[in-house]
Amino acid sequence: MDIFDFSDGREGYYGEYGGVFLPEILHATIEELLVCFRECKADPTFWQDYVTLLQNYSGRPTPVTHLENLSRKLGGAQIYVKRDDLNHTGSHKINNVMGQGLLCQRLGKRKVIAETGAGQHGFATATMAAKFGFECKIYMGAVDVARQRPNVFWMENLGAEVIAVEDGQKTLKDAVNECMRDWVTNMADTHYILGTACGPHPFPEMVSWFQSIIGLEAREQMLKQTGRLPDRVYACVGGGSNAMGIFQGFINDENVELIGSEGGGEGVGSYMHSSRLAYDDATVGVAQGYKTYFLQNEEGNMNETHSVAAGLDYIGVNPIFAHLHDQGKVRFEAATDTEVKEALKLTMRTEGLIPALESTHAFVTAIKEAPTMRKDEIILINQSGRGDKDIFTIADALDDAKWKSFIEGKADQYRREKN
Amino acid sequence: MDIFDFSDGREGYYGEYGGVFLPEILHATIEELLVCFRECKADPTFWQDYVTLLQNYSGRPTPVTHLENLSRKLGGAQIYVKRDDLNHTGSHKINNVMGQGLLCQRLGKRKVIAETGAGQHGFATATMAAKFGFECKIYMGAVDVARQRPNVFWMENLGAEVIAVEDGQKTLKDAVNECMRDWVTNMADTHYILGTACGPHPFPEMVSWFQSIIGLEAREQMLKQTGRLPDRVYACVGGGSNAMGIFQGFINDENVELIGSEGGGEGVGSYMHSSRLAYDDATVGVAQGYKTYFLQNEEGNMNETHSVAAGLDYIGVNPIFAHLHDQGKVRFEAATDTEVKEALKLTMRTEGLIPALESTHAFVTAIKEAPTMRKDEIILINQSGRGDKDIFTIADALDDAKWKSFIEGKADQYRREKN
Amino acid sequence: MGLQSFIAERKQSKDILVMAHVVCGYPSFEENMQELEIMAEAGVDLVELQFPFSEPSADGPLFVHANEESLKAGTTVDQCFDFMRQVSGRFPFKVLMMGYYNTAFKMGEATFVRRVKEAGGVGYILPDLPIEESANLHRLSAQADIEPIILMTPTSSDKRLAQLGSVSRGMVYVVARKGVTGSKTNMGDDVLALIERCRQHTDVPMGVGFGISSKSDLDFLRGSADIAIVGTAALKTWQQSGASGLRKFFAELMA
Amino acid sequence: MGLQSFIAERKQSKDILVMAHVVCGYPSFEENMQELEIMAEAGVDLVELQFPFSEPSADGPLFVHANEESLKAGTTVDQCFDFMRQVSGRFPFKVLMMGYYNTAFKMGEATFVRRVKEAGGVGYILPDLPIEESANLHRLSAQADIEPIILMTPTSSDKRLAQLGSVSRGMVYVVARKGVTGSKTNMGDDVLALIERCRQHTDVPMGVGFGISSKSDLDFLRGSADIAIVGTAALKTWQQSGASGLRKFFAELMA
Ligand SMILES: Cc1ncc(COP(=O)(O)O)c(C=O)c1O
Ligand SMILES: Cc1ncc(COP(=O)(O)O)c(C=O)c1O
Repeated sequence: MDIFDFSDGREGYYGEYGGVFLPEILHATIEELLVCFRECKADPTFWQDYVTLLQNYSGRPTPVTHLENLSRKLGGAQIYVKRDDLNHTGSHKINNVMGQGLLCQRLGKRKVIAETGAGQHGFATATMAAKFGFECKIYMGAVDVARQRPNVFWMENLGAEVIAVEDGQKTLKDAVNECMRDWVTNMADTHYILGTACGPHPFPEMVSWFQSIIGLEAREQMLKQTGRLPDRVYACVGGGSNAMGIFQGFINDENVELIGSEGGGEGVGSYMHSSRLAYDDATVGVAQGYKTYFLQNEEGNMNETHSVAAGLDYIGVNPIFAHLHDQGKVRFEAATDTEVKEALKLTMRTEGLIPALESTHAFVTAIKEAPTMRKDEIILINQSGRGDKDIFTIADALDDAKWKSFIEGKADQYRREKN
Repeated sequence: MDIFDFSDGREGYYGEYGGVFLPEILHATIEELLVCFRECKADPTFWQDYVTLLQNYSGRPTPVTHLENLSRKLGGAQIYVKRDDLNHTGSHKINNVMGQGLLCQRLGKRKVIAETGAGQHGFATATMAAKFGFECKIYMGAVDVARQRPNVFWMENLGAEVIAVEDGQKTLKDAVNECMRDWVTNMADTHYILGTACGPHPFPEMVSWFQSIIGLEAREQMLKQTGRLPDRVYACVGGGSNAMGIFQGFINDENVELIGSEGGGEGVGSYMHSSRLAYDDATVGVAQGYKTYFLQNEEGNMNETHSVAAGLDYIGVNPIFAHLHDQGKVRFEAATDTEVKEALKLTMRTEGLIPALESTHAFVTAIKEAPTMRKDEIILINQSGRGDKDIFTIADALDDAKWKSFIEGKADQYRREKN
Repeated sequence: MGLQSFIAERKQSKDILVMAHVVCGYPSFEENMQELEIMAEAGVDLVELQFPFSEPSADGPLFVHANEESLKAGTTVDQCFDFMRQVSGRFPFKVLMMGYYNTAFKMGEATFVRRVKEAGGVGYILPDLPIEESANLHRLSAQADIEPIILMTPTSSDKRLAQLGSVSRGMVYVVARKGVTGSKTNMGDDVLALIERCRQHTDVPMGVGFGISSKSDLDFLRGSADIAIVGTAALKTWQQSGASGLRKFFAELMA
Repeated sequence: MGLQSFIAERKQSKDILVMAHVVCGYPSFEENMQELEIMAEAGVDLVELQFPFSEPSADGPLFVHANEESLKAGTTVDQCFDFMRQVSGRFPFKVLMMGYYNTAFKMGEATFVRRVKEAGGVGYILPDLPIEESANLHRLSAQADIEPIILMTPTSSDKRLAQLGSVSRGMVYVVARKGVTGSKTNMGDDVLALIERCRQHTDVPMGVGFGISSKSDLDFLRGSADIAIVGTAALKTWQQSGASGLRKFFAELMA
């Protein structure tokens, strides 16, 4: 099955999801992007350049690590982890960003804009822009700017301008809107580096294509390290890019089950979550340029969402997943904030790994299911990012008293120095 | 030349430096370690296991990145960077630690202790201990515990006990002493994971051996990527492990100049620095188990040292370097705190790299020298670690106002939540 | 009477018509009604009633804020249609629904068309709905005799303008410049050239919008455009100087 | 008179000797002198004068603190030798230099030996100087007729003890347990066995130290060791209860 082999007149559609829902003024821009992307995809040297760039700059291929301790402790399936946390800038976001950087060069544009929620994508984009010599603006909800200062600090030091978006809920979705507003004004010299497999066609396909490097590597590595394919593959799902990335390695393998893990927040029925597919609260709608399942009310206005992982805290989901969910090709589960904290502690102590809070959602579901599987079965988890950049969030989540008094001491020091 | 091919009766000596100066009670322990290390070094499967472990767990080989922008900007030599910042836990420290973990398993010991200054080595050791299932105690000067809380937070969450050392200057050298005190008590079941190429024999040789993986990889990569060897190789020198690591790849290449960059702190003559070899302030002495150049007074008591990079802020230096310095095989320079801040900003903006403050010292010296070299000459810098874990130090060093008010806001939030 | 014939009729006595805009429920439906009274008095010919949406990505800051505040105050789609019905019954100008596609999509396209029609609307503007996605809605609209307003833009190629022109009905909305609603457009040769290009691809009347705020803008467009579309400038005036200000604004604009 | 004959002589009238310890300059040289007076009165036979060092990695917390405070107060090597000269001139006990090797290394081994000798010292204990590194120093010491005190430990193999024994002179220092100075050692069969093992490899007198703090410890060692070495316990007593306390401590210890 090639999910990107669109039927006539349905380009950009996955079942009933996807499409392009943009203001007319962007029509030419998105056409130009589509044409350029088609060229890139058809040109094997582009992919080769992309792989080489990631090898030399970001350390790809990232390894696959066997979690012997955790597997033993859980007493079921053998657990393997794909280590995209080892990428430069600390997450899989760099893959997509570097790919779009190359494409932006081909487009002949010198400015890039991007939305960011947790800051990971903004951090990656600012890094790419420094490397490619692009001017860079990052839109980020004001609430996120306030709580994700470390990433903002790095983005600014990498030379990006970070713009705090004061509209709406002042979080990721509002940053996306603001990006669109910039884009409809400056499309002539500006490329919009969308950070996940959402938005108007060709973004879902394009981001998935760049991220497919994860799955390509992982499939080969699993065959080499274990002699066979995994029985189940787990990934967290925010917009869906890291999950699409790893799943593409196995999507045509009948016996590999693919499981997406969404932000369960405070749990089913709480309405404080960001599960579009695992829970029943989302419905089909059209926003931010594409059609998919959104967490919205009956009139089509978006609901507030929540997850301890800022990178999962988003209203919509990758239209490809909406389709694969309908088809039963991917199973979706949710991990609650509480489960995530426990799984993070367990993973740190038993394996010395610190997955990002986002990635920990995949661990939660895998950890729940591993004990129900046979010891000769194999699980692969995608560790999309590292958690050490999330220290403020994790320390808060774990309610660490020593951390808090350290911060209070630092604040006192800064206040003293001012006087 | 094999620097580890000791002449009779001079085992552990590099010229007049090195040796074993330990309490008699550790004699058997250090003998046992030496025997075990000799076995490991002679056993090719040990090295193979070591390489495989680092591949699968830490993402080795780390790549070599060509800094085209910086090279163009400086207008001289082509600059390449060995990316040990991409290692799991964010620095080259993991190489040594994983190697000693394997060795500790062979020794049949289940407890490890380590000193740490900046926290990088402690973080790596705590990670290794979680992975190997060892009990782990990290000794850290109380001053460092207070200022390096993020690393302490992770060490604790990885299951290590972090002990704040209240003696002396309450920094790295005092943590080393405290480790020795633990070791003379618990050597029966405890291995001391020394973090750099210092201390009593066989530590300098052993740590250098594990770190030689950097240079082995780098040599091959440079040949592959540039078709020839670099003209100069730069590395920062704290204890000297990352520098020994990369230099070993080129030490027998006549035309490759090796340059170590020390912590120049507030500059020559300030006595607020940690340059043992580049400046004239250090003299030969014996402390912490070995003989080398120390920053000490005439009576042999150690001076206070300083560097913006906690990982370079140490009284002694690798005895091998003391010897290579005498022989003129390695040139030593110093980078001041001010130069380091400027080089860090430049590197972030032109290349999207955030070297650790330690590693930035190597960049400073390279950036000074590159413009004096021809465009067809080649420079290789070892980026021993990433700087994003140092956000508190870097934000302080760059005096970032927004960061400070973020911290103040966080502190206010914590205080409110308490009430 | 359909939109196009209404425009033709009005154009017999005026050389340029004016289309105005309110965001339903902002600052409140009462104030909306006062604004509309002033617009009617001034002789405004057409009005867009914007249904607030949570993700107004094609709007500028003032309208974004208006959308947000209106939703916060609890404005519903039902209330917007009710209001549309009252407005279309009461004033001589024609009313268009303006909003984002999700509002139509969620209730179903057929329901949407029926409700616009029932509320007395003569058409709708859905800026995030491209023509590729409009076939069904256009068909339903044709059946119900209401008009989907197509947007033509400065970035549209001739080929694209031809496509847009071929499905345009009622009127087209010429976007005078890149960007979102709200900032000033420099009325100059490019605007005239754009209108000229658009003219070659459609016969329906042509409204020009984005950044029109003064009599001189109107004078500039007179003779080339059929309708001047005034949005943000009116809302800004209302916020700054209320009813008397808005009365003066339209008096001067349409003098 | 050399160390070994001094010990032999004293042992004629006592079945166990006592070696005490002060850290030069801590709390001050004046207080050091008061302590030493009390020790002399009590009949202490040998005293180690510790030269403070900035990296006292073989010492426990109390001595670490003492080293540190002494250096902070400005104690120099010159002062320590001066003090040693005064002490060795004034008291009947014999004086040993105790410290870390760097102190000797920095002034040069020949100078070190000469200065110890000149100050009336009969030997030195450098716990971080293994015998492998001692050849030159031992040679110089033999020439000057002072003794390098060798340490034997519970982790030393028989082979190692033989090596240590073969170069031991004056006395050996048997470390009663693993660890640093300061904590209590349980006086039991292992200590006796250790002394026994050490005896097989040397003929020189044997001091036993690390954690000795009471008369019962002394009683325990009587008959197997020649010298009981008392360090931390005395300093702790001085800190807690001054001169009268220390007087009582030694009185009870040596009763
Ligand atoms: C580490 C990490 N994982 C996962 C995600 C979720 O995004 P996606 O579903 O597109 O992979 C994010 C988003 O910021 C992230 O930072
Ligand atoms: C990133 C990094 N580089 C360099 C050093 C200095 O150590 P060494 O000289 O042993 O490489 C440290 C020490 O903590 C470090 O963390």
